[in-house]
Amino acid sequence: MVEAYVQDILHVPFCGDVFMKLFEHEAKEIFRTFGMPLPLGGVAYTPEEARTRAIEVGKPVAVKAQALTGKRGKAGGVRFANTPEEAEALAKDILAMRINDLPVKSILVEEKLSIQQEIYAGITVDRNERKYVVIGSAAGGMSIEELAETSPGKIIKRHVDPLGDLQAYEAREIAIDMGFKGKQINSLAGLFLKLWSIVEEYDVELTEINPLILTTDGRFLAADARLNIDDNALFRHKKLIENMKRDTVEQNEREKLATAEGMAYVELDGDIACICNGAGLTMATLDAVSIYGGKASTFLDLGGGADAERVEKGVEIAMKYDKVKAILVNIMGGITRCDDVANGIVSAKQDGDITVPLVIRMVGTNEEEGQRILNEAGIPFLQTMEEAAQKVVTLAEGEDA
Amino acid sequence: MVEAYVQDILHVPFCGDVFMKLFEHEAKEIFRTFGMPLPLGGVAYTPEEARTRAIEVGKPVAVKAQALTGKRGKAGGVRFANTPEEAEALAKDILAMRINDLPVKSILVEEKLSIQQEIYAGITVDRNERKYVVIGSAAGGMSIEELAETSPGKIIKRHVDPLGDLQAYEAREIAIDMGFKGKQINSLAGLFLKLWSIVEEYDVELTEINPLILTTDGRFLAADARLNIDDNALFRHKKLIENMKRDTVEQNEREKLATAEGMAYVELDGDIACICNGAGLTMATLDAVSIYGGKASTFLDLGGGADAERVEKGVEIAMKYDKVKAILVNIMGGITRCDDVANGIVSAKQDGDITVPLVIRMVGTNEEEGQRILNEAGIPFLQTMEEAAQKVVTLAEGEDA
Amino acid sequence: MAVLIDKNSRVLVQGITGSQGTFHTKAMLDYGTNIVAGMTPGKLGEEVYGVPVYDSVKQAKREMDVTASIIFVPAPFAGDAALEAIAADLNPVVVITEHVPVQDEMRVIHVARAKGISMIGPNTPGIITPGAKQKVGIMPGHVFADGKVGLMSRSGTLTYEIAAGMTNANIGISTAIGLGGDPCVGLTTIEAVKMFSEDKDTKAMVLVGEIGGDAEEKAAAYMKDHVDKPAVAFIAGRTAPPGKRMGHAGAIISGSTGTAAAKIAAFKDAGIPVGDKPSDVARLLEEIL
Amino acid sequence: MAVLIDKNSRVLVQGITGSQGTFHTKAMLDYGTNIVAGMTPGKLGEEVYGVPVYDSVKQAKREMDVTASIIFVPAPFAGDAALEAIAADLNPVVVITEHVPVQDEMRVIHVARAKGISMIGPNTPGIITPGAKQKVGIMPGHVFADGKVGLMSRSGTLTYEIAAGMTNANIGISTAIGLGGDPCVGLTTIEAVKMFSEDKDTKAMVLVGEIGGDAEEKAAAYMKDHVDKPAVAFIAGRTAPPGKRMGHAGAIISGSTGTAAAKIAAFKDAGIPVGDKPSDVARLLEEIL
Repeated sequence: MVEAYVQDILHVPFCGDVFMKLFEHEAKEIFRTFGMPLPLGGVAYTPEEARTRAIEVGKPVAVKAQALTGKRGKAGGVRFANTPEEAEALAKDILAMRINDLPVKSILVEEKLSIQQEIYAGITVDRNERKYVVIGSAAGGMSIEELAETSPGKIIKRHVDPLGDLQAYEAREIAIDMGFKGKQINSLAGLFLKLWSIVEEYDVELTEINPLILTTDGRFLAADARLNIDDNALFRHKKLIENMKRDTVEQNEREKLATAEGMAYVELDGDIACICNGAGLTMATLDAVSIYGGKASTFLDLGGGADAERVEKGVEIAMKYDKVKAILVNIMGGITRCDDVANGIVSAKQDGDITVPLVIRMVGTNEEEGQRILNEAGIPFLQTMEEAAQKVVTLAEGEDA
Repeated sequence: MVEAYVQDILHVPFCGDVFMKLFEHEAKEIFRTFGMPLPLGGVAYTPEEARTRAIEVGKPVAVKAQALTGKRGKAGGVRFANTPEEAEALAKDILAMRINDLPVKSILVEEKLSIQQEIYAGITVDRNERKYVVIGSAAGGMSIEELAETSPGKIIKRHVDPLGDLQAYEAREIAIDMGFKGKQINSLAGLFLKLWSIVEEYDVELTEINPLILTTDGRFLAADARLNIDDNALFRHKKLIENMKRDTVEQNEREKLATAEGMAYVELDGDIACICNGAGLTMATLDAVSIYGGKASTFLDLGGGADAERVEKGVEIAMKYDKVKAILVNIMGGITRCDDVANGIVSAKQDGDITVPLVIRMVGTNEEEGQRILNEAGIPFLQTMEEAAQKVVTLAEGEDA
Repeated sequence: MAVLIDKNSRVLVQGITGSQGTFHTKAMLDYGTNIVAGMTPGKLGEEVYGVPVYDSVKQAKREMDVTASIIFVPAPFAGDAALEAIAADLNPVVVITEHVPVQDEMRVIHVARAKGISMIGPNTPGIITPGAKQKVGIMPGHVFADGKVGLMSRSGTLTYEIAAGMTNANIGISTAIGLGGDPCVGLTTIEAVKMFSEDKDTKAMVLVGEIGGDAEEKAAAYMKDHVDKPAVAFIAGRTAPPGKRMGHAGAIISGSTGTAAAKIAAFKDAGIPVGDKPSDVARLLEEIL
Repeated sequence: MAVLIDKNSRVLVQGITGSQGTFHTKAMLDYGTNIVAGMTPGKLGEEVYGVPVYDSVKQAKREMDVTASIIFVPAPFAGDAALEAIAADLNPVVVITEHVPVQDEMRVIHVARAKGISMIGPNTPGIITPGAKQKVGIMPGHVFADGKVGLMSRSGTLTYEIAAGMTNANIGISTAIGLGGDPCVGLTTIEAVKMFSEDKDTKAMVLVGEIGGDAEEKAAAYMKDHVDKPAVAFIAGRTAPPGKRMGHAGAIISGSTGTAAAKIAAFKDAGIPVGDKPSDVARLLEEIL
């Protein structure tokens, strides 16, 4: 993923794990409203539309799968057509693809560019400095990742005053430091300033143009466009979301259920579902499972206010993932009543909702009563997370046998 | 003028003499795009349109002359109609009016409001602090001028961080300091924040809502709207100007000519036209004329690069004002050639363009040659501005005789 | 006398009339916190558990001489609430609210820094000083015992877990600071370390970190050269897969810094033992104390 | 050794390749100004009257160690040019450009203040120190003679008028500062007064003001209490009608301050004589010197 490149570049991770990712064509629609120079072209949802787009462009085109991953090039999702007929045929192939296990629902048909140079331009949040950082390199394209390792000096970084704006002179200095001269300094600076305006306006966490093409006739054109928006700021961008007419993130059924409940849900390769409250505690629980030789299938952070109902909901969602062979519930509660939770779990088990072994560890009111209820129902209730982790690993192994 | 009120409030003059003033209905169109609460209604250019607007409003209306002056109320430019027919009749009357010597070309037809309280809200540039200042008072409307004198403490002022923004909490503090309570604090703060967004977006020098009406049913509505935009920033607002389809300022023929030449031109009550380069020098020249008993008809600052051609142009424009009985040209030049200017003036005089006495005082290259040429043509060329002022006063008096 | 919060703190609750604000005001009062005022615009004159409510921070400061603030205002308005507290020179300013937009966070963080104010969070459980019976936060107070160990953490419930383990082992806490789970937070680990190293009532420190960012690496490097007090660390996320969302923002792993391995190595390089499991923390503390 | 500009100044011309920039570079070089670099983005490698041109202020500073800047950049870009000079710690920064948007002016003014940099203008004729043969501006150099009087003015040509009158009366100038004709300018009258009052080569001061603003009133009040050096003032606009546009922004009259009468009264209250006509300035100086 291109994100990974930037992270390598910065040698820092991103500020913010949660962002709404826009498709290239959606990002470019926003770019367009800010006057960003773009290749001719447009989005298509069917091969026929792709043909129409190619006719409109009137020259050889690139046909590009719209996918929220940086690997589409390697996956064969970007191809070139000399005629509208070819474009239609390619579109048919590409629309039948799955990239990273997600179907390709749309394609972007754009003029094929005559390339003099591939450049990298991006802005993201530097969580360590707690500032936006503008990143540019005269050597963009697929080689940026390599460049970050071999010649980090060729990657120009500049932080933006967190109480101010990216200034025009700063944008020019970036262009100069990237090695540009003459009129290209102002052109490229203008492009960075537009990118900054987009970042400010749309609460952007990461935007990238990679590659930014310098054409053989000396124009800068954004050949690709990546735009991730801070999920926490979506309330400021209701119009954008309405206009998109799609979910803000691409999710499977289980992820959707968890999101709807305000829970964080990640599927992993193992077989033990860890259901906890708090991301740190959940990670520590995964780590503990690993120490005792197990492997997690599920990271499920119930979030704030974990009560009986929420624990049950979490177990229900976790059960829908077919890799799950055992469940570990680890709740660090305060006022949560353990007997309530125990009763809920027992009733779910009796209804047949829980078909794999389940271990509970919980801190809260009425711990002893909760323990009694669960033990009676044959569900282990343990007092430390180490014991619980050890137990669940054993139970999962039992399921394998 | 309402401006004068604000100036009195601040006890400081404005930052910036030059601004494009918007008509109330134009200002309200901008207000609307920022979600500012406005009375129902719309602009009309004919009595028939006024009737249509009144029907659309569907209740008693105010019919308001659109004029770039605060005196329209006293001039009878704001009246009330109970029926569309009445509105049409009033519109006919008002569209026939002249206010401050300018024709009324349009009217705003708006619902008549049920008033609980009249409030003042505005933002302008405080030139002394070199910051924007937000101004509010719970006692708005026509009495604000009086209030500024009698109870300046009732007028709340708050400067905006020149490197930042008006913050929501600051807007709330203004509302609280103005004496509002409960939900009105947030409503009014929201209104100030919108006003601030408009100021930032449109390079506003002065915006006022006076009165801002608190209706009997508890809503805040901008009953009036004033918006003056920094002329120097109009290059950032080309779209706005295009959409307006009118000149950016209302000017008479002579003012237009001067503006087209980049000269500053103000007509006064006296009979001596003072044509100089630089506002300070022009003002000092007016003052000198006054010291010797004369009175200026014209302030004409030629601006930068005063050469022979520019001086001639200035004289031509000045001659078009029928109050002018004598002209004083006072140029503090550097490289300007006095003989060139002299030749230009003499030729203009011979062509009959100059029909009143003219005195020239100029500092520059070839002063003696210029003096010779003018003296030969019977035009006094003097070496100090005091002599020149004295001379022009005598000549203007001679014209009176 | 611990750090950030003590018996002289006069605490303001911003957003006191909201459900979270009201609930935790009660809990804080019950614990013993010196809450003297609340604030919600438009609610002047109301009371919440006897605490008078004001329209603005300025009013609350004028009337009740508040010195510190805890913020329960909803995310869209939390940044503004923090700016209001900072403008009134309250210190610390504890932002409990989660899901604050990162642009707002960055602005507020740097405004606070410019004024030398400690902003804690956003997305923090808050601060607790058990010895002074002062809790400016939402943590269950009973799991924190009074003592001489300074605890700082980017995590919420994991902190309670570790604190409970310490309490069971009869190891008490001078002050516990929740630094906040968001990638961009005000008070950083290194700043918390500095505070504890200067606090004469703190004899040792516990650092609870998680993957993402370089806060732990920076703190470890600083401690290696500048801090004599013994310390123990714990890092969550050793088994988190790279680049996966792990519930909140601190939990992305990427690059060569930010990994659990990098953080653990940094601590070990500074001579700071790192626990494998939360329960190891109390055990390691027993060894070094 | 005068103020702001002296023989050690190494001057950068921003916008040197524009017509104004080129023209006045020649005029400044002819006068003797130590112009060592020019700057126009994209023009690196060019020369203007032998002065090397750079793409950025940073480059010019690195290569030619510039210390001060004069800006001829068109109004839409002048604010940015000033920010660039300020970021590079050039001091003073003289903004000749007129018609700079007031929002840009306000921002730049406060950025410069925060860094303690003297920004002169916008809309100023610049600064001239005749004794050092240094002119960082567009004024006709020959009307300013070397001497001991500090001259500060919000006006352009009116300053030349008064300077010429002084020269004719054999009264020379230490430094003349055009403060700029816009309502919002960087260096204010009171700041210029402070500089001159601390300058040992300045024995007396001339303040040329005009209607609008309270810069003169503030300066007069300061001088009454803090300045011993003799001074003379002149105010343009006694006969300007209230509220009328008078050519540039400083010239609006309104309120009770800002009038010529108020300014004259303030000076008289401070014991500073005020001339009725520009020529009175030299006469009054003769009386007090």
